[in-house]
Amino acid sequence: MPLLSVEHLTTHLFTDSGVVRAVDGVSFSLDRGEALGIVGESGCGKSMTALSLMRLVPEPPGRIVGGRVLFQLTATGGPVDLLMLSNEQMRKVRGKRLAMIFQEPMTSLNPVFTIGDQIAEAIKLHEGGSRRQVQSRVVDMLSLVGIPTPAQRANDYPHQLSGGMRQRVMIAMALSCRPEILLADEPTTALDVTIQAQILDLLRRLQAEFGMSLVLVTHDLGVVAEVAQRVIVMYAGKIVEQGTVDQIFRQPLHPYTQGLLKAIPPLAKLPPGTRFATIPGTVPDLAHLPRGCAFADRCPKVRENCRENEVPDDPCNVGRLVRCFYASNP
Amino acid sequence: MQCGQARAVLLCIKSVTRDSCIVIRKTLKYSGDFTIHDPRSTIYEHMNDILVNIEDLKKRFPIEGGLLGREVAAVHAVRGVSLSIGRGETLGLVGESGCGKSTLGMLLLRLLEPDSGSIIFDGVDITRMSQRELRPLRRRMQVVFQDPYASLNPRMTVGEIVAEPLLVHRVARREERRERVIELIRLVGLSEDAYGKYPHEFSGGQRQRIGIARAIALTPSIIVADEPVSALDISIRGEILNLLCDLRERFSLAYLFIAHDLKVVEHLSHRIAVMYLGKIAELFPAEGLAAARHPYTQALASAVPLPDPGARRKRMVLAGDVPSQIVPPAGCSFHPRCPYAQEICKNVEPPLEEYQPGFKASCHFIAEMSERTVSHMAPALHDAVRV
Amino acid sequence: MERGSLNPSSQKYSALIWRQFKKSRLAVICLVFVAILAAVAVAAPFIANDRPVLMRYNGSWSMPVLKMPVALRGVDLYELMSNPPAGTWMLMPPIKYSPGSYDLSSVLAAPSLQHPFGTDGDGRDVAAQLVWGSRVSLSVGVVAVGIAVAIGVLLGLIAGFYGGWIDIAVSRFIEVMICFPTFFLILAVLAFVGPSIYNIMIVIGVTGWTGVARLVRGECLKLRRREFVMAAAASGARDRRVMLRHILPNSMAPVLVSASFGIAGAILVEASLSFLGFGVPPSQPSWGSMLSQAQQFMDIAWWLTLIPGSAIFFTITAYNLVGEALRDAIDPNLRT
Amino acid sequence: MFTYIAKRLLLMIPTILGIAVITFAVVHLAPGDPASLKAQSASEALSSDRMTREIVEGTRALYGLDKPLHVQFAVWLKRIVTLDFGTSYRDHRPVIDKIGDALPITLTLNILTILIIYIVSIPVGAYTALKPKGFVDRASAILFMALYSLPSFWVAMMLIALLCSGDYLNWFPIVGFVSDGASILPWYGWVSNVAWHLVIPIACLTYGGFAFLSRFTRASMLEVIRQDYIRTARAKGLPEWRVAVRHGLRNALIPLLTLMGTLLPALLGGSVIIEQIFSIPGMGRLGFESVLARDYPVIMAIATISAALTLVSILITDIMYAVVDPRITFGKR
Amino acid sequence: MNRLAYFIATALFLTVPIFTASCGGTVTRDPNVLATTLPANPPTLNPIMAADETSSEVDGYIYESLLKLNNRTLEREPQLAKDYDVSPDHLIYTFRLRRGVRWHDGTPFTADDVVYTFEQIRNPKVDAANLRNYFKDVKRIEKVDDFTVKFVYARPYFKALEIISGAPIISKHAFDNGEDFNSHPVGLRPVGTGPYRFVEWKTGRHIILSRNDDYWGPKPAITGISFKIVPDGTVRFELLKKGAIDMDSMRAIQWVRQTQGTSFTDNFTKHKYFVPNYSYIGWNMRGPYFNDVRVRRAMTMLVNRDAILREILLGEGEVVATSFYKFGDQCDRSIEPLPYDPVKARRLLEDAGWADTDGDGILDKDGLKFSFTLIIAAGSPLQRSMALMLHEDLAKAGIEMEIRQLEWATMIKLLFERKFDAAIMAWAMPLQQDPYQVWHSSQVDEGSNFLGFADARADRLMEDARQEFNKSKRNKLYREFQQIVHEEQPCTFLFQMPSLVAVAKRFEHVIDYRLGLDVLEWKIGPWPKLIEW
Repeated sequence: MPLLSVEHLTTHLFTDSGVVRAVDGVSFSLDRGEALGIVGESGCGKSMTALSLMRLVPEPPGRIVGGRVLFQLTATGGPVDLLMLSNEQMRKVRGKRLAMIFQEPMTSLNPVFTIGDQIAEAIKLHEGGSRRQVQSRVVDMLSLVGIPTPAQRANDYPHQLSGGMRQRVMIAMALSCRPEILLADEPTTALDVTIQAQILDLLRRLQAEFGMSLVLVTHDLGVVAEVAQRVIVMYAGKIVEQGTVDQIFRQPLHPYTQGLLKAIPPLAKLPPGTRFATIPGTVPDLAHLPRGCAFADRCPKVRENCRENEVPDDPCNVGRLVRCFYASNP
Repeated sequence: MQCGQARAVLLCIKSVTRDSCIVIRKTLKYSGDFTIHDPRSTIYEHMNDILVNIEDLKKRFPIEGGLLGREVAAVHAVRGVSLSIGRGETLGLVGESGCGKSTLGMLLLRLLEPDSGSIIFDGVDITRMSQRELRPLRRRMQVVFQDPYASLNPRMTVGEIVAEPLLVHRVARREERRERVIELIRLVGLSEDAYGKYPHEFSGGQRQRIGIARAIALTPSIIVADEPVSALDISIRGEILNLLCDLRERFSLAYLFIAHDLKVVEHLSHRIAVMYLGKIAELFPAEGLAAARHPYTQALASAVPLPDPGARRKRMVLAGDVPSQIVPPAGCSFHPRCPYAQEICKNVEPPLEEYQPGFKASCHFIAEMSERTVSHMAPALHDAVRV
Repeated sequence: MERGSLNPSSQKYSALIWRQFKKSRLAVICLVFVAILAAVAVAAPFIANDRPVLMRYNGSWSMPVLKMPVALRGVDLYELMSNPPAGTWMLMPPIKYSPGSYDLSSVLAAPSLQHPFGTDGDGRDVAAQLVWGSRVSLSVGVVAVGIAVAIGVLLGLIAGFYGGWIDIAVSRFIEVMICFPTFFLILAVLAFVGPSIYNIMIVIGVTGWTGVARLVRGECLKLRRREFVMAAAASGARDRRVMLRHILPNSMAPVLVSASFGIAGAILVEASLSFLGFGVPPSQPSWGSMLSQAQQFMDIAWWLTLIPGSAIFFTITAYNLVGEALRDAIDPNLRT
Repeated sequence: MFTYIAKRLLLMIPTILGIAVITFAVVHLAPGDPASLKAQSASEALSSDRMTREIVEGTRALYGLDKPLHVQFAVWLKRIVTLDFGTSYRDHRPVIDKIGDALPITLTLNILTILIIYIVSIPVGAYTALKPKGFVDRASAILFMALYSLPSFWVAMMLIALLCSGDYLNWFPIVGFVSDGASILPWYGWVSNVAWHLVIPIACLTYGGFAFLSRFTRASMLEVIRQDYIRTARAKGLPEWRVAVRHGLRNALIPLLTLMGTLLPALLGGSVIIEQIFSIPGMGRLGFESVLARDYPVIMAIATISAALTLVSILITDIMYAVVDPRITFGKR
Repeated sequence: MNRLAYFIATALFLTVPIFTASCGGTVTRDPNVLATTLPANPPTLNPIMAADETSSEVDGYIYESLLKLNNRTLEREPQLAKDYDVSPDHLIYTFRLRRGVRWHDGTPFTADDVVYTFEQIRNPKVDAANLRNYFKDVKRIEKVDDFTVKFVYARPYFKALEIISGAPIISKHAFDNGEDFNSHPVGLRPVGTGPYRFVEWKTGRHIILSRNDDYWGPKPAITGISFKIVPDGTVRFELLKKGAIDMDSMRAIQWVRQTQGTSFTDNFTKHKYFVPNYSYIGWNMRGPYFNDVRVRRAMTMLVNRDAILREILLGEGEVVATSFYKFGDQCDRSIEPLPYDPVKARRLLEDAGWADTDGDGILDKDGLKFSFTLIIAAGSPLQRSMALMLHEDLAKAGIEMEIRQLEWATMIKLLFERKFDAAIMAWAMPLQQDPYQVWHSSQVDEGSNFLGFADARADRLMEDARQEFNKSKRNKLYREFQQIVHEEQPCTFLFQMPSLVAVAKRFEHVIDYRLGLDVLEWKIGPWPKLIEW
């Protein structure tokens, strides 16, 4: 039984220019200890999916309008639908069982409290304990995420830390109650490439150490390839392809996945005169999606059928989710 | 994607005189089965054909304090950079945030005032020119910015934005101007009806095209492209890079291509300069990335996560953060993070020296680096490019 | 999310703001009210006057409201009006009194058909004064704020754009102005230069620019480093052009909001000044002076207090609500 | 820190000087001077004889008004350095005494007013930011905006007529700060007597402030609420009120601090109209009377003292800013 | 409106609950104390320096002068002086002082105090320009003995006695201690000889006096007087109505229309008296508009004084035709004011050469448009009404008039500099008036003759009258003078205004004298039903 299974999660943004279907019937599951990557370009709904799991969709304009998020809260007994929990109950899950880190470590920490305070807040809330106990937990967490001289650093304010350090603090805060699932929303995007490597290493290490499940939301296929075991590719609010890392990177079946992979410049000088591979066109307006496949306008393999009919999960019977009538190897 | 690998590619760059000309000759050593043959993109046979020459440029941003508002500290953004860009050449400038690469670009355009050093643009010293004197020269140097949202005036139509440089320099009459603007809009791959629309009606990639159209409106000699694709989605990135390549050929443009992503720069540039804390750490021909020896260049290259699950290589992960720009480390500024740092690195600043024809680096141990690191990095890189 | 894709149908920025603005029905009503008020102020001579708007006398047509016709020279118009000879035809304005015309036989008359808003202590028609008073109140508001905005925009722009010692000087000047208790300063200056409508406008304007200047300076500092401004500089645009074409239009929206509140504030200041006896000359009726005069009749003539009081209240509310809605409309945080 | 404060104090000098110059210019370049006013205010009642220029000149000399302007200014400046603000032309009392009488009254009134405004506006502003476009938001916006638009003198007149005059209701006293002879009351009686006198004036001073401050708080709170760290706080599982108060309001109130600094001039200037109507002998009335009487030393002193105090208060708020917001340090400003 | 106000009131109560719990703080008033108001905080209570009415009103209870005016006969009678002699040449005045008078601080009153007082008045270092002005002709003041003082005049003047005997006498003992006279603390807590002594002055709030139980004369029944300082006239009236004060003056409209109800008449008696005063519209005779007597007469005929008196002043006042107190013996009551006659006025203007030649609706003459500015003082509703009506009436006659409402200091300045066309002004005056200051041609350039009235015959009449000590002869000269002024119409005389005062009914023996009420002789009756807050 999976730790978390998401069924037809649907989140809409109600804006002036119409209803934006940010997350449009997304289903997937996550096993204990598994690392799942969600990739896609900006606006594909990947972050909104993560926020929906936490029930942190900014409201207004957003609202979760349907679906289920089944979380195996207790070892025995059935899973619980997080969307049906009361706010009070959901708060006890957040931070304790299901934690999240965000893209911008610069702004994700409250500037007026010390980082020690901010980590301690979560520990006190979910686990209680004396001041001293909490404090030592804070120091432990900080040293766990590789912050030198953690006892002193705990008294620092966020602005006194570098970006990489802040992201470490965010991770320490998220892991302070040993959650079963960590949602990481673009955890390295705002960081420099050398720092990014540090954080990815850290995340990998801690995931193994804590035995927790990880949902890694990113637009960087490289990051996914390094960290995740299973990958979900999203486009226009829908999952277009799902599979193991090897499947996605070595055998992409959806034309969009294929295009994405091609568009990444490899780390080697291309022969001069080589054109960069691109996916023509732009992402469709999520408030006014065309009928049929959302990728149709940009797809090199598009046919009449694509524009007419809604694409089911696995129309080609390839054994995994590939939302394309004409899924095939490139 | 083309198959084949470039192994060690060497160019010989020989300095002739100090500030005027550099003769670059092609002395390629082949390895493996692949040969590079493209005269336009790799070989410069230009005597006196340097467009921009920067000599020992410095810029710091003072931090004022104390009783009388004296300068108590300064952010040393650019700490003595010498570079040259040839006509039609693309120089890639890479480094992490805060390394001074954008500042260098702005200095070159004289959008910031340098503290010392000189900028020679097409034989003319523009370092101390007044903005008024500079104005005619502005036609020949343009800029493309990173953020396609911030770089276009939201209150102007696309037509007005693209026409702005023409208007400022009184290049053409009203009707002519309109025609030229439409031509430019078409040239960057937008449809004609973009003319009367406002920037917010376009996607990021399209806006970047508008920015490029504005930059080429006066057919400049050089464009400083400050991270032009960093804010774009992967699927669109290629289009903009392709466009930049096309325009380069069409107008024989030179680029100072600033980026934080080695992968992006590598393909577009003729030469690459790696900056660290306001200085050039290494300068090498784009083909020679794999042969670049400076530990920082290598770390940068190896830190990039690769979209290949098989390539879980042993990376050279740098410890620590980028040091403060206010008090840069003494000696080699990279020494606190350098895995090979010795005592000397802490005290003596290494000069930027040619260690191989066409390769310059600022490292005391650049000679040893070849054995020590390239050997252990090579297999990883090897894997990496096997797509 | 691609911001462009969110608003595919939108056009100009101003159109965008208007679309946001329109969402508040109350604000639209207020805007209409302000427009009507402006129309009333402009058309005051045609609405409340003791002369005919149009008349035919001795076979010739004329508009005595604008200019006394030559034909009527030496003729007692008032006599003529009460006893029109044959062949004379005239069209009177809706309110048949000019704000100054008094009638000692109907002092402090309560509202009636003849005087819909009653008369004041000198037997003048309150409705006529109200209509003409809108001229003073509105023009003081608009002109004073115009002056304030002009000074504020100019200084703010220069300070924000050039920085350095110019900024220091301007900032210090702003600080000096801020340190004055404004109303006291206005009062002092008016006491010394004498209150005329122009002086009041100028004084309110000259003391009221600091907010705009700080706003524009702040925006300018922000925008100066924005890439499109740098792009303009990079293409060789002169400072003036960069300031006026690129920075100013982008910092005008908050200025507009502040202007809207400023007009409301200036109307209030004018009323307060009138109340203290520092208002516009008595021959120009203003709402503030009406109210100030009403004070002595407060418990015997309620209409004298209520009517100009309500006029001030509704006008200020309208401007404030317009400002508020405008602020909401340009606030990207609130845009959904 | 100390160098920062010292530097700021030094920087105040040109500002205060600027204020002094402007006030001096306004006061002295204007028509009407205290000497001829004084000479003329003699009613004919006592006797009548010719009013000669010598007497006016004598009075001018007495006041030091016969010297050239720049000399007068220098003399004034020299005295100011020793904190001597001179004596009033009108009654020859030391100016500092007159201000000393008026300032506490104005401050009591205005500090109470500001307290009430803050106490009402901040919760309302914060609440409306958490529930934007809700009923409370719309209702408070319209109500406060309407209150903001009511001219205070009009409201004062109405309240007097309705609540104080005895024609309708006779709940409150009309004038003053405290009843005559209230000093015989026990302290609590005295306090409640003062409070009871101040209800209506403070009501008139207060109601207009709600709109501005609640909207300001709301905007500030809205800005804070959409910050990433609020999301972080929620992600930690904090209760919503804790997110709002501890993480939201704390940050949202920082800009309100700066506002405090700029409120002071209004506070020191007092409210001319309210003080005039309710016969409260505060700074507003003192200033107004001084202007009418061309009492130059008092006008100059009010301007400079309030400027100096304002500058100090701005400095204090800036320092408080740094206390509340750890991002700001003085070493690097 | 009421609903809104009630709503606001209710809201206030809900939001400010602490104030509602304020029951313990009421103060009951002492029925033996008279509570009244002052319209402004007096600048000082030093009677030498005091230049405004608020000071003199308070000082009147504290300080005394050598002689005082009898309420009924309006003749001078002894106060601090027991009696006095005047030399036959009217140059030497000798006063014998009352013995046994003590200052409020207990020290005895002597001739030194009198001499000191007049020395201070004449001292140029003392800020008493207004008073000093009247003592220019005093040659010297001598102390004959401890209780005799002699004043020597340089030239005879019929008002000399009035001037000397009317000045308030201050205590040398209290003042002469080396401190600066102008800023002397006794100026703020006065020490006098009068029936009331100073108790407390809270700046801008109130002044409290209490009965001087050591007073040399008959002691008043009222044990104290408290003056509330209330600048706003409407508020003063509200205070009166609710019984917070016992006595106050009011405007005509309040007098006639707002004090009708029984709630008022049950608690107050109304008193009306005329102190000498007159208001006028002065025409600047130097300017191009009003140098012609026909124009000035026309102006007067355009002002409908009777109607204004009837409708706006509700009949409370008198139309005057001269500058003299209408109920005094100087006034020539036979002079009829010029009638309101716009038609005749227009004819007069036409005669004077003013005609609308260019058809713009405004009269002109020799290319000059008849367009002038009237200045009035801020704060007087009546002047404002008058000005506005004049504005309207003149417009109908083809004259453009701009109104400038000026604050008093500015207005004075303009008058002094003669930079005005026309002004509405009012003079308060003594019972025996000397028109020299206002009408003599020597005062045209620098004195109070703002209008520039210069008439040789009138000059001579005024000069003669000053030295004429025979009242009936003097009055004859003044009658002749009044005729000249009437002919010339340098100004349009308007009204003499009454003082309209309400007094709480618990005070008895309140007698209306011609020049006012005398608080000192009032008695106290039962407490009325009003409550004081």
